[in-house]
Amino acid sequence: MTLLSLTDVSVRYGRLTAVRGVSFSVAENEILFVTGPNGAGKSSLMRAIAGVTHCAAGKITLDGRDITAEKPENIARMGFSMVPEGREVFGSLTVEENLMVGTGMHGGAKRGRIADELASVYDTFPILKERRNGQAGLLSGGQQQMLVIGRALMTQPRLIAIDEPSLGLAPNITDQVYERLIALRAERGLTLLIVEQSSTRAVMVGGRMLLMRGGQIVLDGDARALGNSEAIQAAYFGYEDH
Amino acid sequence: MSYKVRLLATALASVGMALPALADDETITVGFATAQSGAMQAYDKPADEAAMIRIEEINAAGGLLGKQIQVVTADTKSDRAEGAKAGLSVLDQGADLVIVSCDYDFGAPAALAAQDAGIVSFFSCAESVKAGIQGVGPLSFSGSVLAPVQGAAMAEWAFKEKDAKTFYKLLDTWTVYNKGICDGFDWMMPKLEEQGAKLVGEDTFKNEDASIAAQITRIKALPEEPDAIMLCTMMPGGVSAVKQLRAAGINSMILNGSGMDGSYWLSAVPDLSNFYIPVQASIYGDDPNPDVKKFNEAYKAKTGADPSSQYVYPGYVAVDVWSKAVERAGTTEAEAVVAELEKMKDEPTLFGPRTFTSELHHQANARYLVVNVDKGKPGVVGEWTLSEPVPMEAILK
Amino acid sequence: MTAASPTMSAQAVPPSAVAEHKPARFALARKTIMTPILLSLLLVAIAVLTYLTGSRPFNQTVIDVFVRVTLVVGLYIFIGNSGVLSFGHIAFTCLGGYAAAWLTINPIMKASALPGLPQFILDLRLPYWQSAVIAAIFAGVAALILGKVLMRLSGIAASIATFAVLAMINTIYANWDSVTGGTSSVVGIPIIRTIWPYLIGAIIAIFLAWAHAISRSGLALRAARDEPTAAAASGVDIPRERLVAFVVSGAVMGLGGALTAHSVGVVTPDTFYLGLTFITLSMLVVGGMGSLSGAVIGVVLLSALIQILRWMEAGISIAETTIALPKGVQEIALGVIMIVILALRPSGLLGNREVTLFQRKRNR
Amino acid sequence: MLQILFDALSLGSLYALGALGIALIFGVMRLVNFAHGDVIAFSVFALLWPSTDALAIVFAGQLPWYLLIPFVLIVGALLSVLCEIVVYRRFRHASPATMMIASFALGFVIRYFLLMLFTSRPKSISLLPALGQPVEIFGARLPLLQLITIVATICILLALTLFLRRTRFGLEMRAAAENFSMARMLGVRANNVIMGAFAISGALAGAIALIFGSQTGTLDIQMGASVMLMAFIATVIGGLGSLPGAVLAGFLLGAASVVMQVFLPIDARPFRDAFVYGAVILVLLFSPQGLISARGTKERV
Repeated sequence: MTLLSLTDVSVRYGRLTAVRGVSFSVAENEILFVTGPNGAGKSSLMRAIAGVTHCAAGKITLDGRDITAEKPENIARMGFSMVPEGREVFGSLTVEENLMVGTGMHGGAKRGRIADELASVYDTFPILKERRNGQAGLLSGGQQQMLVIGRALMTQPRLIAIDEPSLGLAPNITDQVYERLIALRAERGLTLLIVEQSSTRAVMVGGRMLLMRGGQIVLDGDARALGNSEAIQAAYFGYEDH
Repeated sequence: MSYKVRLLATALASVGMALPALADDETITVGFATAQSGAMQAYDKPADEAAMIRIEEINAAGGLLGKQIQVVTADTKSDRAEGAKAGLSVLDQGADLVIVSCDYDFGAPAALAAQDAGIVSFFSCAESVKAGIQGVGPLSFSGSVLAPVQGAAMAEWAFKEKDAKTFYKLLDTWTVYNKGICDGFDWMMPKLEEQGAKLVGEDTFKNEDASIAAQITRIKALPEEPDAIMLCTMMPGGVSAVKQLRAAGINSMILNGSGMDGSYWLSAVPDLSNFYIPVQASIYGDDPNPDVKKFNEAYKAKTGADPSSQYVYPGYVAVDVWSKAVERAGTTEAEAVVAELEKMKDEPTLFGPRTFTSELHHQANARYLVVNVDKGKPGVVGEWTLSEPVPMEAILK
Repeated sequence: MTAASPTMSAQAVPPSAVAEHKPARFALARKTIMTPILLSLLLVAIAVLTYLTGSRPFNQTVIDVFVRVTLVVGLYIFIGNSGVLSFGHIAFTCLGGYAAAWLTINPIMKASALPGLPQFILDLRLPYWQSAVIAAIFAGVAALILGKVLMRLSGIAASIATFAVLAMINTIYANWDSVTGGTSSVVGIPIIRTIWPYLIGAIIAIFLAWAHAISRSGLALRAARDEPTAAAASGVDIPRERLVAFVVSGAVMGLGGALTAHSVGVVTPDTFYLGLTFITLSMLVVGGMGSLSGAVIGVVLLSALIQILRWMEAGISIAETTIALPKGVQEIALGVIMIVILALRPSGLLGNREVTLFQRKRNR
Repeated sequence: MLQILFDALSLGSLYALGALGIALIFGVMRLVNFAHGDVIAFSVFALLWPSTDALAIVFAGQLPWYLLIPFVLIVGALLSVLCEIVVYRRFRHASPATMMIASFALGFVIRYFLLMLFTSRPKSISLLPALGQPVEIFGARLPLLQLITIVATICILLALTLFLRRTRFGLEMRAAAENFSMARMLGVRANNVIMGAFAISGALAGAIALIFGSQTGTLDIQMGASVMLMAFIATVIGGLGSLPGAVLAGFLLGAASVVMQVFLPIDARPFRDAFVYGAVILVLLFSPQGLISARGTKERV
């Protein structure tokens, strides 16, 4: 069943077009990697889905509902949790406060579940538990990355979109993050939308993969099948003409 | 083409004219270039109303030089640039006398426009010497009394009548009016010190200061409370200062300029006592002159409210002395009218005598009634005229 | 919110153009000269129309408009080109206004009213146009000295620092009685009631703004406003270019101050304080902060609006009945209309565009 | 000496409360709210019945204090929220300069509205007259009001701190103040947070109005302006968007003002504000980000 679907989405900044006419859809419980070189428009695309960047054209639906012009908070409340690039932690808040910001949307009723979720995030990232009362702004880059991912998980999303999860993380931590995400996918039917610059991780984890270049999707297929094929090399570095 | 443009332009401009009245020979025109809106409106309007009362009286008595007085107005919007426009506007409508804003700063642009055009102007109640020859020019007058007279009169009265020996000076640097009161006090003080009085301290504050706690602390640091505090200030900061002085437990007598007259603010300082204000006439119904009471009634009949402060009266005086001068000169020509005005010496008016000279178009001395506020109730307690007029040096300081 | 959008201005030039040599700039001058010419023609047309009406109050109103044009163009030179909002420019207007007063008041009056002035100024009595030039230079020099210190700051810190300068100068001028007459009005300044000097002043301001905008410094400053990183990388010394704009605009504000003084005949410190600051800033922002045309048209339109509202307040006679707005509605209506304009056009009426004769094709 | 300390604290309290009101709104929407001063004036003018007479006609001002105080606070909060709904909501994506001018225009509208209803003549009112009595404390005779001002400010600051630290709404507000779009991506409702900020800011304006009104006994249409200016400066030198910074800077400005009044020679005292503003410039030159810079607050002016 289709959870997220984009039709001819374009994003512009002034006269600069970052995303031009992108269409794809994500099925429930799918893992979808969006890869591509710097400036391919991946982050703009993510921000457009999250509702923080305005779509110049096209239509986005989530769970069958049109969210093209929806407010970011409402999109989040529909179960779409976004981890933007650049580790946007709330620097003056403590680590635990950061984790709690997004739990408001569930109301006060599920206090127990929030505690469980917190425990499970601390389980995945013990360092966060250690520094739970420290200022988030004082964490190292890698720790902040853990924090933003943990924070997104705290909202108990149906679809989590992560912009470059491996950026700044040590390889073994990256592995842990992915393990946890995959486990959640199995446990709760979480859908994963992951942006990575290189296709390595996609090939390792498996799932579907899109490749963007110049604001457009140039390849769409099974990550492992595309693998290290010539096609991906060509697409990545733009040898072919289009 | 030029005809059409001219037509259009004239049409455009004439929209602005309320009544394109040209000075004809059948009427005499008085122009009011005062604030009908904005910050000064509350001060200009009462004086305007009083002036109107005098004009109506004159018209009822057959007019001036046998002609009826017609009134034209223009709003200065309490803005100086607009003031100049308002002045020009009433001049264009043929004003023979321009009444300008109560405050020197706001009235000067319109008065300057009148001066330029060779027309006499009266400030309805400005109390700065510049509202006259020394500022605007030789065709400009004021209906009120100079601020230094107020400060000097209060100091002398307190010393002579109330036996005050130690004085403290608290100056609000906001306006020239405030500084003027203290200038008069400064001129009087050495004379009183020769007779045994003493200035025990002085300080300044700003009208907009949220708190004058620091200034109060300085007064409280004195070995003993001064007999009298000369408070050179005005609304709205003045009320705040008085309230804070009393709240801090300072009970000295407080001497003020006329700017603090009026009972409308007394609710801010419940049970205020020992608080003295010089006024040209009393709005409290206890003026020794019964004609003042009649005027107050006429004012109430016209506006629906009692006069709010003594600043109503100078507007009446302005029209009064001007019309007398016109009557004597037999013309509204500025030169002749000014010459007649300058001959006035202790010319009686409803609100005290007036003197104008070729040096000063303002009052360097005046008969003041002293109002005391006792337990929140204001009332006249005395009358004072300075032993000698405030000299030019002190006025021009 | 969004990334700095590329300017739409006819004068907008990519940072790379900064390094280009002279001939290119002559070409630029040729291409953009229509803007100041058209704006000046607009003002000339207004002046001629006013002259033909022969109404003195209306004449004074238009004089006021031209003074405001001078001031707002002065603001534009710094704010529009640097993108830094300044709350302090009216300080230079104050300096200019008082300088004009010092230089033109009758020496006899000066000696009694402002005895603290140096002797050579006390003895001096210049014609108004000379005093206006000196006032502008005086304000420019003051801007140079203050700018040296302040231009290191940017963003809102700079805005507040400029405001602090305004407040300081206001406090000093309001209390230095022997030199400025304190809070009292300084009178005796010759009043110029013909419209032409003000027209010339405004046109000078417009051409100065244009010349600065196409100068190397102006181009560099605008490049830095739009692409700070790129401009810094290509060697633009931002504080220096800002300082240049600050001085030029300070001088124009000084000129505006002198014109203000001669238009009303009095100066007081509180004329040159928050009220004037906000009304001029509003006119600039409503017109379009990044555009010279916006500065001029913003003033003309808002002034026209104010005038119309005032006429309505005074009462308009239509077929026997006089319709008048209650007093005070004018200001409220003005505020509401400004909010509506800004809500509909957040970057002002003209945004970054300039008025030109032809819609020129963009170079690719 | 003790007296000077109290003087400084009570003046600083006013500035601190003002700065807090401005910093809160700046934090959530990068708006320098120039209408704040007019909200201050409005909330206390609401105690009077509109009239152009010189004598104030007291309307709600006769309420007992336990009703009067909430009344003023609520009027402030309501007006502030109304401003946000009617005006500021349309400026969410506008540049700070545009918002600033819009807020100025709005303040202009409020001010002239009051002027039309009440005229420019200051209105006098005996607000909480019991506070006008002097009290003896540590050998110094202080106006009770001064003491109450300080205590009330401390209470407000504590309550606000608790609110921001201990409640969900406070958490969301702090998060939103720091990174508005990220907070929205976590489901924080933008309109609620912004309206909350406006409500608190408006209530703070009401508190200032009450203190100011009972201190001066006069209600003036311009009364908010000078506090607002100082508060605005305090917000900037405190570090824009930093609430503790705003409070600290507010107290510092109050202290600087009082100390200069005390120690400057009489001839220099009228120039007091010039020295204060000079000090502001120095602070900005040495630390352009303010005394306590809020991490992650990106400047957009």
